[in-house]
Amino acid sequence: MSAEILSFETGRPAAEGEPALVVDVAGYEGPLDLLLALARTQKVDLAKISILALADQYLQFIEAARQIRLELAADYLVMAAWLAFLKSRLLLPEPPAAEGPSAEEMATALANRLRRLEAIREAANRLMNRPQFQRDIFPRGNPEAIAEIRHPKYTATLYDLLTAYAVQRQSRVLASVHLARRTVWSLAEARASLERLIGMADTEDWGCLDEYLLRYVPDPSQRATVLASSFAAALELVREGAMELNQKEAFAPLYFRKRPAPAEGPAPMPDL
Amino acid sequence: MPSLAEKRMDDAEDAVTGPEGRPEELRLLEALLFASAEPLDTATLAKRMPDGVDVKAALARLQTEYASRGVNLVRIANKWTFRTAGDLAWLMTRESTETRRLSRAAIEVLAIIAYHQPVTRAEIEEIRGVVTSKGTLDVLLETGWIRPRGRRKTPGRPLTFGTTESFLSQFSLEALGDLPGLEELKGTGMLDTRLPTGFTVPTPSDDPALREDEDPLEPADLELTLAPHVEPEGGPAGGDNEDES
Amino acid sequence: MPSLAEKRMDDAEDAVTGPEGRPEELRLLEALLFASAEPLDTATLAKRMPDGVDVKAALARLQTEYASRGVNLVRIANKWTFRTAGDLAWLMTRESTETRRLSRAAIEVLAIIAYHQPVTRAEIEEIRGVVTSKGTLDVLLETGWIRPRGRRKTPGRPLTFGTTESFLSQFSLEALGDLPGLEELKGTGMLDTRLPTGFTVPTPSDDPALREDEDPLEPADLELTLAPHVEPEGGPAGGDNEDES
Repeated sequence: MSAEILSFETGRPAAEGEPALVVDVAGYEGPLDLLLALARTQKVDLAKISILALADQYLQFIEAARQIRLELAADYLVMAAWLAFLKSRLLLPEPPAAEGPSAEEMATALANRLRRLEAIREAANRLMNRPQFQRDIFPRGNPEAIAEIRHPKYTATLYDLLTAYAVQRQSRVLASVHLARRTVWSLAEARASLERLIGMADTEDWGCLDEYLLRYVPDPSQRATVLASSFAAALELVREGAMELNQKEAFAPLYFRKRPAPAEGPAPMPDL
Repeated sequence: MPSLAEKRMDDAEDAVTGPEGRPEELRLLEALLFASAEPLDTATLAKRMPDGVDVKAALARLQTEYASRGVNLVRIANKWTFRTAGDLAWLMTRESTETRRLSRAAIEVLAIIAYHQPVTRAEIEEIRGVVTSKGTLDVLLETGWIRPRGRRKTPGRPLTFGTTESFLSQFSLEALGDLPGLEELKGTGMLDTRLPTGFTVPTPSDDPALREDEDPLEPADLELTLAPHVEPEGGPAGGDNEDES
Repeated sequence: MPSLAEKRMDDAEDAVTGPEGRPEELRLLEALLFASAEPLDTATLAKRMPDGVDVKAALARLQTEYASRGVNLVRIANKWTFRTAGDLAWLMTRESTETRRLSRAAIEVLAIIAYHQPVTRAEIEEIRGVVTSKGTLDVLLETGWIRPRGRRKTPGRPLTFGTTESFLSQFSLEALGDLPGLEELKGTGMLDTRLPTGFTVPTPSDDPALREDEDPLEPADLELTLAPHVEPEGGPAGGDNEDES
């Protein structure tokens, strides 16, 4: 036992007693890494390594760490427990027809895991030693821009086209209708004019509505609105009994007069 | 693994050094000039070279070596850099198509041309109530959907415009007569049903035969359809007051 | 004005064409590859070449021509690019920008992913005998050298990792088969995760096609490649006990 400890601690002054350097666990990337580091001290091919010796070294390392109350990650303790189990299996005679892998197989599996980790580390090393892009080898420092010649391809849908056409055409037409509306004769205006007309006509003679109205319509385009409003106002005045309207036939000129007193008979129509 | 050509070159050249029969400084210069983001002057290059290298002579040789290649070593303002050979500039372009939507003004002018063809620019403006910008007609000519088709027999002999076959295919129309008329436009709600009775929509026709009031185009006019940037016709008013901002 | 050496080379080579005794397509390829900031694949190059040019043969010849120069033509993941020669790293130190220094753990994980891909986090941990910290995978994802490529069809459906094209580019590997020591590792059975009883010797592959035991990534997984900070998979033990201090 003590001989093994000494061989494990080679290079360190044995007089110190405290295996401080050995338990520098922070430098290891987990229990496998620690095992690999310990195995290297055996200076033999991993295939020929003594797993029993390795297990002993590991357990001593853990024990030393515990003596100086170093907190160890659970991984390390799990590995220690497993190695202690493996060690006891390796030392005891193999029970006949045991279930599961034999102790030898378990030892080989561990050796293989160590070999595999060592192999991938070696590969990682070689990978990182390859000439690396932008560190060792470089691309063109001043690449030349490839000029782009753009060919526009225009899109438009039939809907866009038709909407554009319709909107343009009717916006102008509807806009002019809107302008005319501003000069429209309101019903109130028409009624006021008609009442004045009736008041002015002190006789009960028939007058031609169209002729009178023309005086109020300086712009021929307003004729329709004046006529329509006046007609509506006239109908209202007839209903109220203020005036009478007469028309020979459809679209013929309209005649009006102040409604005579009820005693008198209807005046004769003017001869047309 | 040098090529056969290089091997023969090696045999022919006895004076050169280096494993491949080429002075090592040429490799160094190649690498430095290639990787540098900027042209390098002789002094800067010399500082990076091993002692005793005649940098100027090496650069001259490198320039000669690359003279016939697709990439040349050129000196610009006393600095050296690799550049694509001048005669290969065409190779450095990439053609791409990009889809663009027509502007509203262009669509509007196109619609007027489609329905009212043959139509002059002045007539388009009369219908739209706005001056048509030169750019709008340019874009439409570029689309290939309109073409100048003749000249109106009126003072100034303005160009008349009409639509093309590619206009039909763009809008999936079998014939121009398939464009909806007044009643159909009203039916789809695009036209207001309260429009005054005098309102008409023409029956469009793209018959290539010239109308009675049209003269054929002159030889110079035909170039318009090839050259997209064109002043098709002097507008009735100055072109300053345009319909696009 | 070709150099003496080139003139002699011209004389020696009778079969070649072009004014300088060198096929024109070599000039075109040179120009394109020198100018491009990114490696170009054969199809892209072929599109820019005149019809009837054997692009592959021309590239092979160009590669040979440049093999001994300070700038080499290299193929990475089937794309071609010019790069400075690897042996001139000493000369180029000044161009070198800040290089990423990976931790020992990250280098180890990267190597395991490269040689064992597609590989899950649990399998990486099985090989290393230690829990992989989230930070380690984050750093590697951030380099863009690894990517989650699918999900293993096992309980928990863990993510599988593989390397990317930029991994190949970083380490100047034409393909994954050029990984250093790959043949030895395969020969000794070191790439078999089911040691020691397995008989098959797997070959790492970055073929984006999923293996039989891989499922495609889900939409949410794809964000991983954009967002480097990721928890790819719950480790077999609690993730608190990490391998980096």
